[in-house]
Order: sequence, then C-alpha cells, then structure tokens
Amino acid sequence: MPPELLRMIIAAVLVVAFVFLNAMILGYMERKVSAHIQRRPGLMEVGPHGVLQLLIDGLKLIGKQLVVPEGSNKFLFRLAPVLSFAPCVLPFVVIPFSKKLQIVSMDISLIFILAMTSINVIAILVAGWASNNKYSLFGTFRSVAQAVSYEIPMLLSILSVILVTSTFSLSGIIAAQKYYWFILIQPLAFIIYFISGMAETNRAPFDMPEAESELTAGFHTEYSGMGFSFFFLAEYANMFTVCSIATVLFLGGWKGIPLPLGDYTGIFWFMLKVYGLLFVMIWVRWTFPRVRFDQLMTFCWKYLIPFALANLLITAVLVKLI
Amino acid sequence: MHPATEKLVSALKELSIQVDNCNYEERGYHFEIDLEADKLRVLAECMLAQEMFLGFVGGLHVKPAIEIVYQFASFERACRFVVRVPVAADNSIPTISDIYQGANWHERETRDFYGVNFTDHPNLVPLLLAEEDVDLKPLLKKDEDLKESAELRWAAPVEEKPEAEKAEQG
Amino acid sequence: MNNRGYFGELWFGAKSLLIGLNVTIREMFKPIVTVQYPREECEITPNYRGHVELVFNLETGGCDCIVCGMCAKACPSDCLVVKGEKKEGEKRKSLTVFKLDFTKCSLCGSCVETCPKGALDYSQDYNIAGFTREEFHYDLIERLERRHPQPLAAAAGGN
Amino acid sequence: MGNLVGDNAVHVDLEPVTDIPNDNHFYLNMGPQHPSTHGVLRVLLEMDGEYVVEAQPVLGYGHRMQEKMAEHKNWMAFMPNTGRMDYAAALPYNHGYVALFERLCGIEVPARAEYIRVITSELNRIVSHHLWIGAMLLDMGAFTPILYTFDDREQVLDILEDVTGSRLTYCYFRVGGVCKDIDDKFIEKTRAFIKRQRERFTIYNDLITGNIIFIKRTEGVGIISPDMARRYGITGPVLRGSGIAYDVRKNEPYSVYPNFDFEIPVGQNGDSYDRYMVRLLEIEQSLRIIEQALDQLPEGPFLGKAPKKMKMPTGDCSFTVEAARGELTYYLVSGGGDIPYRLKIRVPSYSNLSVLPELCQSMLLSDLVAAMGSMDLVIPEIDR
Repeated sequence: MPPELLRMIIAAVLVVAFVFLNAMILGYMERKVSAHIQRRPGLMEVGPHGVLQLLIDGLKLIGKQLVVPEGSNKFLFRLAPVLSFAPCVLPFVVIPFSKKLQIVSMDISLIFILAMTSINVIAILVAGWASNNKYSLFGTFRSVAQAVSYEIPMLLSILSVILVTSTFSLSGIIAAQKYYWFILIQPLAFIIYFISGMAETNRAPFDMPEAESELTAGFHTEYSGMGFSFFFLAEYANMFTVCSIATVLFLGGWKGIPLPLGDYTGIFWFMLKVYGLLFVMIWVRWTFPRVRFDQLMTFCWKYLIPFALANLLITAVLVKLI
Repeated sequence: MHPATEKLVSALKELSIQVDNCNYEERGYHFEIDLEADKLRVLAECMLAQEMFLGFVGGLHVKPAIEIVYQFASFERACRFVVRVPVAADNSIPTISDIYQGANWHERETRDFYGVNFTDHPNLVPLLLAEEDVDLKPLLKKDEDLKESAELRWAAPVEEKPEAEKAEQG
Repeated sequence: MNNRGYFGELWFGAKSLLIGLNVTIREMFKPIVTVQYPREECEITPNYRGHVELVFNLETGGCDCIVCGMCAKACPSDCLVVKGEKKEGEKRKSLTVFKLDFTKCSLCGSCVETCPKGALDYSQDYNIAGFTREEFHYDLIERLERRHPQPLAAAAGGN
Repeated sequence: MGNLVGDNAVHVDLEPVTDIPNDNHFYLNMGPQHPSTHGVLRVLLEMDGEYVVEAQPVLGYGHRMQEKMAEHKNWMAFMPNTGRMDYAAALPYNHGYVALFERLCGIEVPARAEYIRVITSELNRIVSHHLWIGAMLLDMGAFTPILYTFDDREQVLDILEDVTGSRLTYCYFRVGGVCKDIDDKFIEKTRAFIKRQRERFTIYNDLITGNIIFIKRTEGVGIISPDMARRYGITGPVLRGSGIAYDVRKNEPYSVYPNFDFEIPVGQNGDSYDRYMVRLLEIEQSLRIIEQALDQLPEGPFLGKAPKKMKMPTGDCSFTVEAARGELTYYLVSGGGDIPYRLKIRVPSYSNLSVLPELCQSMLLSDLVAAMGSMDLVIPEIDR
C-alpha cells in the first residue's frame, strides 16, 4: 500500500472519529452549560458528572429504528442525512489544528471549506422535501432562504480579511497574524462573521429551520435513530467549522503564549479558542428568544450586508493606501 | 345608579323591554330581563351600542321550553344583566353571533349541550363534543327531573330570609 | 419605544442583548437550586395532603373509627368503603373494612373534615407509583397494622 | 402530524375550510400535540406560505362535561372539580364557587377567612403569571426564562403547599371560610417571597422586557382593539392590554378587595407586548395586595359556622371573580335541595381564544405562536 494512501485512510478515520468526539464533547458542553445557566446540575447520572451520557445517547440512537414515513420519497429520505453529514466532515481535512497538524494544506482551503459548508443547505432541502411533512417543508423554506442570505455577509466579512492577507490558505492567514490578531484590525468583520456563522449553522436565535415551538422540529421532524443523529452530528461539526474559521481568521489560529507542551501547544491554543467561541454560541442560544423569519432577513439585508460592504470598502481603501 | 346604566335601561324601555331590578348582594347581578325570542337581536344590538360585553350564553332546560340565558356586563361600571329567552316551539332561537362575535362559540356549545338551533348561525357544528356526538345533548334533563320555569325563579327575599337563617343555625 | 432610528435601534438592540447575556452568565455561576430527586429528597411539609390514613390512637392501641360512615358519605367520588359489625358485649360497632380507592380520590379532604372522631388524617406518602390500578386500592386497616404492628396484633389476638 | 393533514383536513366538517379557495393554500394542523399549543388545543390553519389565511381552533380534546357533573352531585362534592378546570390558578375558581353559595344562602364569612382567601388567591395569581411568562418565552424560543420563573414559582408553591396541602389542584376554600388557618411561618415565608420577587424583577426585565428580540417579536403582534374585545367578551390581562381598565376586583368588588389599595395596569396598543407588560405589572400589584392583607390580617376564626348539609333556596345566582385569566362567572340555577339544577361556568379563556380566527388573519406563523402565547390559554379550562 502506498504510504500516501495509508496516510489518507488514517486521516479519514481520524477525522470521522474527531467529528464524533467533537459532537460528544459539544453535546455534553451544551447540556451542562445550559443546565448551569438555568441553575440545575444537568447530566449527572452516567459516569462522573454524566460525562458518558452522550455515549449512551449515541448507542440508543444507533439502536433505534429509522422510521420512514409513508408517502415520503424513500431514497431521498435516506440520502439526506448522509448528504448532510459527509460534506461537514471534509473541512476538518484542511483545518490547521497546529503548525504541523494539518492533513492537507491547500492554497484555496478557505474556499474549500466555504463550499463544503454550503452543501448542508442542499441536505436540508432534500430532507425537508423528502419527508412529505408540512412542518419539514416549512423548515426547508426557511433554511434555504436563510442560508442563501447569510452567506453574503459571511463571505463579505471573510473577504475583508483576505484583502489584508492576500491568501486563501489558512496557514498563510495564520502566518499573517504574526504580530497581532486580525480581530484588532477587523472587529466589525469578526462580529458580522460570527453572527452570520450562527445563522448559517441554524443556531438559536436564528434556528428558524428547526424552531421547535412553531415547526415541532423543522426539517428533521420525521427523522429518528441514526438519521436524526447524522443531522445532530452535522450541526455540531458545522459549529466547529465555523468557530475554527473564526479562530483562524480573527484570533490567530494556533498561535498563543508558548507552553511546555511541545508540539501540542498549538493544538491547545487552537482548541481553547474554538471552544471559547463555541461556548459563546451556546451561551447565546440559552439566553435569547428566537427571531422571526422576516426579521432575520431584515437584519441580514439592512444591517449585516451594508456594514459588511462598508467594512470591505474601508479595508480596500486602507490596504491600497498603506 | 350610574348615568350610563340609566341611559341603557331607558333605551331598553324604549324598545318595550321590561327590565327588573335585582338585589346585587343576593343575586350577583343588577337587572334581569325575560324576553321573547323575536326581541333578542334588538336587545343585543342595543347592548352593543351601549358598550356592554357579552359574558356568556348558556342553556337551561325547563318546562315549557328550553331557556337560553345571556349575561351582559360592562367594562366601565358595575352593571350586569341576565336575559332569559325561551326558545321557539321548533327549538330555535335567532343567533346573535353576528352582533357579538363572541357568542359564536357559546351558541355552538349550547347547541352541543341542548340541541338548540340558532338560526342563521354561520357554523353550527359541534365544538366541545366530538362530531359523532351531534345528537348527544348531554345537559337535557330527564322528564322526572325537569322543572317548570316558574319553580326556578328567585323566591321573594322576605320568604327566603328565615330559610337561610334556619339553615345557618342547623 | 419605536422610532429609534437606524443606528439608535442598533445601539439599543446590541445593549439589550449584552444585558441579557450578562444575566445568564451571572446565573451560571450561582449555586444550583434543583434537587437530584431520587438521591436527595425535599422536605415535605407536615401539612401535605396525601391519601387518607387511619390515625393510630396510642391509648386504645387501635383506631377511633366508630363506623358512622360520614366520611364515605362526604366523599365526592365514592372512593371510601367503611363497614363494621357490632360484636357481642361491645357498646359500639367495631371496624371491619375500611377501603380507599385512591384512583378515584381527588384529595379534597372532605372525609377528614367530616370525621367526628378525628380518626382520619392525611398520609405523608407522596412516592406513589404502581403498575396496576389494584395497587391503589388501599386497605387502610391493613396499612394501619403495618405501621403499628404490635399493639394491634395484641388487640386482635383475642379474635 | 403534518403529513396526515392532506385528506383529513377536508374530512373535518368545519365549514370555512371545506372549500379550497386557492390552489396555493394548504392546511396545517397545529396540535393537538404541538409544542406551543400547551395541552390539547388544535388549530387548523389555512396557510399561504408562511402566512396564516385562516385559523380555526378545534376544541374539546380535554372536555370533561364539568357542568353535567355539577348537576349530579351534592354541591359540596363538586368543589374538587373547580380546581381542576384552570389548573394553573385553581384558587380563584375555588373562591368563586364557595362565594356563590355563600351569596345564595346568605352565609357570613369571618373576616380572617376572607383575608386568607385573598392572600392565597393572589399568590396563586402570581404563580399563574410565572408559569405564563415562562411558557410564552418558551413558545418564542427562549428556553431559560421558564426555569427562572419556575424557580420563583416553586417558592410560592411551597408556601401554598404548606397551608393548602397540595401544589396544583387546590381544594382549600370551604363555604364559610377556608379549611386550614395560616400561621406565623406562612406570613414570614410570604413576606420573604415578596422581597425576593421584587428583586427578581430585575432579571425578568433584563432578560425579557428589554430584550430587542422579544420586543420585535411581540410589538404590534396580535393587536386586539377595545371594540374587538367587547364584541368577543375578552376579559382579564388580555383585555387590560388593550387599554380597558376592567378588573372584577375593582369593578364589582368581592371579598375584602375594597380594603386594599392597588392599581389596574393597562396597556396602550393591545399587542402581545402590552399583554406581557400587564401581567408583569400585575405580579407587582398582587404583591402589594398581599402585603397590605398581611398587615391588616385580623384575628378570629378561619371557618365560620356553616351547616354540614345545606339546602339551597330556589332561584338563580351569579358570582363573578377575577381569575388569573379574566372574568370567571358561576351562574347557578337552583331548584332547592342540595344539588344544583344548573351550573353554568363562564371561563375567561374560552372567550379570549374565540378571538383567534379574527386576530390572526394574514399573520405570520411565528406571530401566531407569539399571539397565542400572549393570551395565556389553559386548555382544560376552555374545554371544561
């Protein structure tokens, strides 16, 4: 077996394992943080402080029957979870976890990630349509409109950073933040990126597609067992991707104060920053009510996009001048 | 009496509707009206014009005919009317749901429980009962329990008082 | 509240969201207020109204019920069955059957209030669960015996 | 739920929706098992995309025929049922029922009993508003406030449990008084709760009242005009949100309410936000009433002399109280004896919900959820 192929297989297994592990950690974190925000202990039963609860939940979901509703498009119904899960694994291939730990280094890794995360919308579209459920269909309507709109401010804010660095390579962007993090020179872009990121990943307060008090569970109403858990995994994987891009673009990636951890210092700092941002996402979710669908659009078109454009323009002028 | 209430009572009298005063402390409402079914809609329009709201519509199964009880009250002042209207011989009574939209559900409920037909009601289908229970009419009394309308009228307080005191001592 | 203008709204909104976040993060570090139920238990007030129970009279070593049937009559949902028989040489009826159908009981307390002898009281039992309806058909005499086995057994020893 | 709608929607014989006016419209069954209908309310929606064209509530899933039960029991035996209609605020229901018979039979109630009734009823009203604030925010997608309000709610439930013996479906009032006296511990705990609740308002205001998302979701949503309220017989906080200061406690004072100094909070626009504000301010007013009642609490018996087996005089009698959701009227027709000939129960949510078809025309689905949430519906009360 050629060593390159072996390397790729190991990488693929590791990435999938990481996605599962990440979903478990994030699921645990979400439930613990939300519990403490609500002044209850949260998970306590399985393992010390309930750390193994997500494992048990996963086993339960694997054991459950995948119910395919009558009148649904059976092929697409089964395809959608896979379609949702597969592309959200791929960004992990190019994310630089530390100076050395990056599976594939591409010049266009940022574009690759953005392309991959956009596929998620199609999965939601397929899931909602194939379920033959009106609530699912509602979730799909909303999700597509939302994802299409929010991609614009997201890309515009990323573009402001790209103007400064002149590279799409994530390692290159980190290298450009040698003296200061880009959050210092691009705070507005960071805020816009983070808000659009929350909307892209359908996190509250932008969780329109799955607004459970209106649409029961939105596009995954009809899914059970592993079908549901693939969407669940994809959501958490997407959250991780969004936060790791934010870390790379604005928070200096794996750079940090040197620690006596050898090569792991970079990973430590990277993970700390990513999970810090993820904590903010969770914190926001458990604080605010959900916005209404038209307000979501208004906010995007009337606030985020003009600000992102202005930010881009100012950045372009400044880059030209300096 | 509040001037607006006075105005309302005189307006009702103009419509030749007999309004009886009641002792609020004993009865919980201020005026009672015994009405013929043909005057019901006129009364409801007058009530709405005088800014009264509809408390409820309920049925009462008595001899000789089922009575529909309407309660009107005011948002602004203490003024509560009870209107009793016996249904016509064919078990029907005009609807007031186009005057007081809130009556819509109350009338549907009364139809559920008593089988009274509210003529011109837009949507007289079971509300609280299931569709298959259209003819259940659960609140109709059995013949042996059925009482005359007059038997259920408020007895004069003069006769009532010793009764109440006796009850208190016992 | 309206008409804050474009930037005014943005400012107001951002401020309100930050205030909200401040509340939740502060609450997050406050102690937990819930109780881990099966492991810990709340203190139940002595006035808690559970299902009814016969009161044990320490002096007589039994219950004070005189089988008057007031409780059964007062019960709105007929969930009490009280029977007694007059034994020879005794002044009053003695209790033979006192059954409660807890599935029907609405815990209104009418029986306890009507009892002329104060022979009934509420139990503190709130951990009630079962698999069948029959598990909630309580024999209150038996329950009383179980709570106070010796004196009653002695009293019943004559039988 | 949703995928079954297709043919079933036509099968339901509700006239306004049997004919399909537009091919682009479709039907959506919201409920009877839906997260934001709180219980078993079903709303049949005709939708044009995200817009509601017509909403038709379908009731009766929790119907128990309480009025029939009342006609078949000794009137005292119906008492536990009153607490089971509006389970979120059972004591005003108890209050109306016992006061009805006190009025009919001319029974005197000791002053202390009336004060206890007012104190516990107002505590119950606060509990109900706590539940509502949490549930409404839950409808709008905020998960945390319900836990905070339940934290406060637990404090009151503990206080009420101590005196009434139960936590939800109270059966505490008796004709002629209440069944158990309050003690110093109760007073002490209630005072502590009042202090605590006043401090907690900061959290409510920071987290909910001032929140831009909450304001945007509720302002101008589900506007009920005073005229609409009158035509539908809307009462309670929903009506007061529309700017009409109608409160049975002031308008037709019962019990010892005239002895207290309190205000009726009213809104201006009649939208969901105003209804929220009215309820929030009502908690404060209830606290004021409780405070004054505790100060004035007279000594004396808590249960007057009422005959065990009472015969009612013939005639009809009505009693209206301000329940947590609005005007609650018991209308009794007695033919003598101890079993009511007819007991009509006018529940506030029934009339309040009946406005929904008119209220939600051309409304967004999300707004419908917010508007319905702001009405504080308790379905067993509507279905009875």
